[in-house]
Amino acid sequence: MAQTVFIEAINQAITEEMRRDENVFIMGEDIRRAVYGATADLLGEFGEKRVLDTPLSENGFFGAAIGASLVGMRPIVETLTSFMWVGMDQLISQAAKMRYMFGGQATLPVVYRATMFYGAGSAAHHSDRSYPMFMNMPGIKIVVPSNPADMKGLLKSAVRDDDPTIIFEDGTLFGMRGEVPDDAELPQGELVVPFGEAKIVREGTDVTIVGIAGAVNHAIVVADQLAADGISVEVIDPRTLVPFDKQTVLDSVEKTGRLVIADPAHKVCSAASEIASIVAEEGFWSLQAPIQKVASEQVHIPYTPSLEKLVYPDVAKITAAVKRTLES
Amino acid sequence: MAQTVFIEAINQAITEEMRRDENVFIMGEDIRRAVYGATADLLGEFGEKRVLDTPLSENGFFGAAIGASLVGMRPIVETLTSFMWVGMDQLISQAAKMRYMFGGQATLPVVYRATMFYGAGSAAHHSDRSYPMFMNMPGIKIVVPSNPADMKGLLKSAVRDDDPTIIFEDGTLFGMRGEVPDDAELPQGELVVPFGEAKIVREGTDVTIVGIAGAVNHAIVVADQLAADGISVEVIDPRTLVPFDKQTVLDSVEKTGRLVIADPAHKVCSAASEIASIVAEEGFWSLQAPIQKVASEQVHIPYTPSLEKLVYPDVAKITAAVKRTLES
Amino acid sequence: MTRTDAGGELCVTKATVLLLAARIGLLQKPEGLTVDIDRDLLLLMLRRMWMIRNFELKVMEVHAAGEFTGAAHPYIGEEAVAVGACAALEDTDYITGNHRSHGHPIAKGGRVDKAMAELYGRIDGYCKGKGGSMHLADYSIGILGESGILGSSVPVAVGAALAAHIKGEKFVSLAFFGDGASNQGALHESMNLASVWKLPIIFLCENNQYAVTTSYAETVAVEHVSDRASAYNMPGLLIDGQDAIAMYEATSAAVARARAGEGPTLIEGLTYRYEEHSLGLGRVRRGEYRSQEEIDSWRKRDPLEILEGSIISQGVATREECDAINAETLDEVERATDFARNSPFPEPEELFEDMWANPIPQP
Amino acid sequence: MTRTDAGGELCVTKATVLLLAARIGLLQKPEGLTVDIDRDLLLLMLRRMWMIRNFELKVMEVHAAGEFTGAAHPYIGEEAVAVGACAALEDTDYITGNHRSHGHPIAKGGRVDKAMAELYGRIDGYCKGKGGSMHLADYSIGILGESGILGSSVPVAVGAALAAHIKGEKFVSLAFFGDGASNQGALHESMNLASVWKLPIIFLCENNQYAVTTSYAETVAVEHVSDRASAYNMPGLLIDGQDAIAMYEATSAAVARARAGEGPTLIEGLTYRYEEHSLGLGRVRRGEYRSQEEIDSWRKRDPLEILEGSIISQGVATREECDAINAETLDEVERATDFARNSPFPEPEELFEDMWANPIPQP
Ligand SMILES: Cc1ncc(C[n+]2csc(CCOP(=O)(O)OP(=O)(O)O)c2C)c(N)n1
Ligand SMILES: Cc1ncc(C[n+]2csc(CCOP(=O)(O)OP(=O)(O)O)c2C)c(N)n1
Ligand SMILES: [Mg+2]
Ligand SMILES: [Mg+2]
Repeated sequence: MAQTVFIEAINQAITEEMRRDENVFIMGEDIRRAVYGATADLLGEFGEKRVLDTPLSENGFFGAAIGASLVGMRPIVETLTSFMWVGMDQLISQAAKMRYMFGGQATLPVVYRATMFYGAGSAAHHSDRSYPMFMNMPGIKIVVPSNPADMKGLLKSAVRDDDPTIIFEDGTLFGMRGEVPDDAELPQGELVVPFGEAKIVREGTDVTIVGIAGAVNHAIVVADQLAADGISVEVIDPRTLVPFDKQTVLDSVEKTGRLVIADPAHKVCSAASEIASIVAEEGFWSLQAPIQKVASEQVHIPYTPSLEKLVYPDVAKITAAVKRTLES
Repeated sequence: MAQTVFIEAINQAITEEMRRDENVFIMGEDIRRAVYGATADLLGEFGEKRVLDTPLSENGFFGAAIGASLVGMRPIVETLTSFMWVGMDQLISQAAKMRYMFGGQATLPVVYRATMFYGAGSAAHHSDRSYPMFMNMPGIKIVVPSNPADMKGLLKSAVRDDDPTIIFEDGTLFGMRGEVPDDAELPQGELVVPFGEAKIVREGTDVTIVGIAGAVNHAIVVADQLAADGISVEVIDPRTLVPFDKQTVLDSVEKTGRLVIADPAHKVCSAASEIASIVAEEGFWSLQAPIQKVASEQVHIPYTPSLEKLVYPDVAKITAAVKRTLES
Repeated sequence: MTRTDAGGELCVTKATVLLLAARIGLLQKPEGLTVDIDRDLLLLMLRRMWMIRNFELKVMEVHAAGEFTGAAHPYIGEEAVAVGACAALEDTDYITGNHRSHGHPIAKGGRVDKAMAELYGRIDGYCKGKGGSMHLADYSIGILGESGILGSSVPVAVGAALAAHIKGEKFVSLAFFGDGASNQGALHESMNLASVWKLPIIFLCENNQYAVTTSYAETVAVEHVSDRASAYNMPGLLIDGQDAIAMYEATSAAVARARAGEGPTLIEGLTYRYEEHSLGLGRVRRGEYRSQEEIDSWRKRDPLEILEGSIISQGVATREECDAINAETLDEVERATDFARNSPFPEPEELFEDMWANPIPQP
Repeated sequence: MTRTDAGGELCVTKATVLLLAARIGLLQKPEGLTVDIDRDLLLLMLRRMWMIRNFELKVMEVHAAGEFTGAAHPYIGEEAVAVGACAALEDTDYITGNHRSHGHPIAKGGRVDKAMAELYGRIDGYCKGKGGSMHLADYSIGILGESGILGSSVPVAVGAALAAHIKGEKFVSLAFFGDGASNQGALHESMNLASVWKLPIIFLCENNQYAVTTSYAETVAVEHVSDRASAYNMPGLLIDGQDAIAMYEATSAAVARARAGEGPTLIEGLTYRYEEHSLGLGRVRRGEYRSQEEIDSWRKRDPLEILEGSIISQGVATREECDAINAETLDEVERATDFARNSPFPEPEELFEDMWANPIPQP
């Protein structure tokens, strides 16, 4: 088991997949010189044709990745969530819709690595956490890793999956260290984390917290802190939102009777809203208290730290929500 | 009270607002010749400068409307929901975010009239019902009229409101007739429907149905049909989703104990999900049965009528959902 | 005002096309102007043009009769553009298209039975009835699919060309789009990408001079869409879109350039839509946006007459042989219509099929 | 390879600019080449350029000291572009900008104290600390705001010009964007819209030759961004962006054209970024994407030296007067920094303010 930094885990996954399959290539802005860090050393190993710096034309190159995927390539596109608005049409009208529209003729193994930089003064234009919008539109698999090992294993799955995938990389985790097993240690010989399998990160019996992306780590802190008070918290990391492993959540709520969802997205029509609505329908009889949604306030991300820190779910807010469910 | 067709109600609202305020103008594709019908006769009355045909450049002219609104104009933009992907960046990065980002300096009284054509073989590229995505992003008011009178009154409010608004015009209602009061009949002298006030369309005591846009009319049919069976259904039309009048819904559920939400959007992260999550949190103790979400299946809109008709909420599905809440 | 005020005279002839091509260095030998097209190819082009014409006429007939609903955008009058262009391609080359979507796949060799069944929303249609008129596709012969969102399929075509570039393969890609769509940002980004990467792609603008009711003179800021090529450092060719041979020659030159690794070309086929924008858009009254004279003057340069004229006058085939081709396609379209009518609608279980290549549970 | 390989020589001089302008009919009288700029304006330009330079130097200093975090993109080396351009505008004209965002508002007459307080995230900042470095705006003097999304503010500027057009008013609008952003589809759509509607707008490309680490030669398919003007039927001017007077003259001509109802102009100011792309992007090692020789050769044509040179040599002001202006701006920047430091952070209640003009309940 090696201690690996989140961003290195990304780099490992890309490198290994590019070695494994010559149809895998990567494109994005300033990736040769690895401005955002994840693409370090790729140019040297794989050359200019498979490590493509693009003009600032997200709609154009998002679409080019789609076209390449249709004819046998497996592109990885690096971008930020906030630049996806510019390329939205290709993501929705083409990537998400093509296969169904063409009666299954189109196969699009394209991966978008969309980094969410938030929480460090990036302001409204650079802090989007937009996965709930993409959940509303069928056709794209949505991945939200919360630690280096999942980041690596899920990215590898994404490259091998035959459907379009967006990996929402939580920028607050880029420096996170975590254990990433060496391939040799693994029975299957490599780290590939399947889609649609939630992970129970902490087992508990009093309340369930479902965390999304970076919020999983806050939930773990809450669980550890509350354990000292004798409160037993179960923490679930869905890891992928499309597909979403609802059974693990429903089973947990059946056991605990209480649900808190911690989601860094804006709270209206968030992943938290969706999960709450599933449990309110399918797990209703298990619930012993109101569901608590702890998501970002419905405002834009302010630049100033004095306001920005008020926006997101954090340990204090999640703890308060857990207590609310226990008190009611 | 005049019987008015939905699309005429749109035309009336635009005409009246353009007469009232010379800063109001309209732009869109082929609007002079009123290809979609709503802009008939505007060119003759208001001239070329206030009835602008645009090139097929949605991102460009969505943004131009924003810029014009910043300097004193009140633009109305005609488009279809499905063309908004192409202009997404202007809607999100500029319309939704500018005011907050600039500390309140920017005022953007811009209205996007986005028609949702669905249900009549328009297929995946022309059938989007995308309001839930815009609900996730703060900064845009979201309007979903379900009948001619509300269409007219809400559009007039939108033009007068100082914030960006998207009116999701339900294309399945374009031919709907309904009573639209003449201005002379109204105490305030004109039909202006305020934002954020849900309407209780049918009063009832056994179960609450919240309907969105065209689904309101299905809900009314369900209520009327079930009344014959002695089931008393309350139907609520929120009319605007941002702002959302949650109190009316919570009060109703307090009375009925049962909630069904009928929403033509895709069901994951839908308006229905959001409303369900609100009630699961704030109205939990009123609930006597699982919440039922009746929204569109999580597939793209198939062209063929044999499949398309299976996708959306309809009278049968809503009725079944009502029965489920009563049986549990 | 439209660009054809000068009495229906087009500003291009085949000679000018080739001159243009020579001027911008696309053709090496300006003296070798006449491209040899063999008889089979000429007759294949004629067959495909008749196939499109007869298919569209049938579509108008059955649509009017209510046999299916939904929008459909007739390609009548523009047949030479797609057929001439696609005649320069192989089955292993790729195309993408737009809402005016029947001509491109037929021109590329697609099957009219599966196309018609798709319009009828039947299970034997190209997309099992899920796509409909605006989304025909045949992945077995490089038809990557038509797009109802304008400009949106152009970056996709760039991507197919990018794959050829990365893998060092020889296939090319061709994107059809209209004069209206040329104002989409996607076009700008695509042409720039293709040029900086020297991709093997042909941008093929079908300038039928209107976007619904709007003349391109009112919305395209330059005189010709092809003038924009210079902004991307690629050749731009303005071609007589009523002349299939001219379209074929220009596209062949662009394909040769693409296969040689020299990069993209923008071709504008100047043409005309005979019918209204879309079946069912009754509101769009003809007289309001174009004159009868204009329509008539364009109809005088019918692409089928022009091609048959060349074929017959050059002795490639006789009038009777040409008529036989027309008749055969008429027949095939009839059979296709019967095929469509007899194909069943998809069963409800089909609804959830084809969403995913690696399926996931329905939420 | 970059465009300045030829020993730091620029391919434009003021004379070529004016020649160009004359050729495309932007200036009526080519013989009247020398535009008279009065002393006050020249000194105002100098003052604003020093203000930007000193502001940015201070920003680098306090950012390095950790007084605030968040990205900031220094405008050092490019001062003549924004200042020359904005000198041709009135307070009632509008500008929009981008992520490299301090130069434009200062050039338009914005206040450095409110700008600095914004960078510090304080309540007295231009946006009450909500916007930060990339989102300065001053609606009282036509600064509609900088945009962190590239190309995204250009359609907005088109809209301001559209308002002038509709209302028949005389104000104009100017959009700043980089060479990198010129590849965004938004630019294409904006330039086409402005041209077909003949809007009073100036598209001002600050070509500092790089987008982060990528040379524009690798991503812009034409030789000069301004060459693209022909694709939109508007004049395109390539201007020496180190020469404030050239920028002023070219922009003045474009503004005159705009106010006269003749439509838009594309101006490319060829310039250079002295510093790294952004404060805090330590990873971007200089040597990897541009050479020290290149940087040095550009630094030799410093925009402040060039303007001071003209001012002094033409007897408009003395070296001492110029130095005094520098010193005054240094002082003002110091006071602005103190103002920023002493301004409080926004209180928590501020979080929900400024979302809506007509407020609604928080969900
Ligand atoms: C992005 C987008 N905007 C608008 C439309 C609506 N629309 C469909 S066809 C059409 C006109 C297209 O004109 P052109 O590109 O010239 O193609 P033509 O119909 O003339 O073949 C319009 C505006 C659309 N489908 N997509
Ligand atoms: C749509 C979008 N894509 C990418 C970025 C990331 N980014 C910020 S600045 C920059 C380079 C911009 O280059 P240019 O337009 O030349 O401006 P310069 O920084 O040189 O002034 C990039 C790629 C962005 N902010 N927005
Ligand atoms: Mg057209
Ligand atoms: Mg630059």
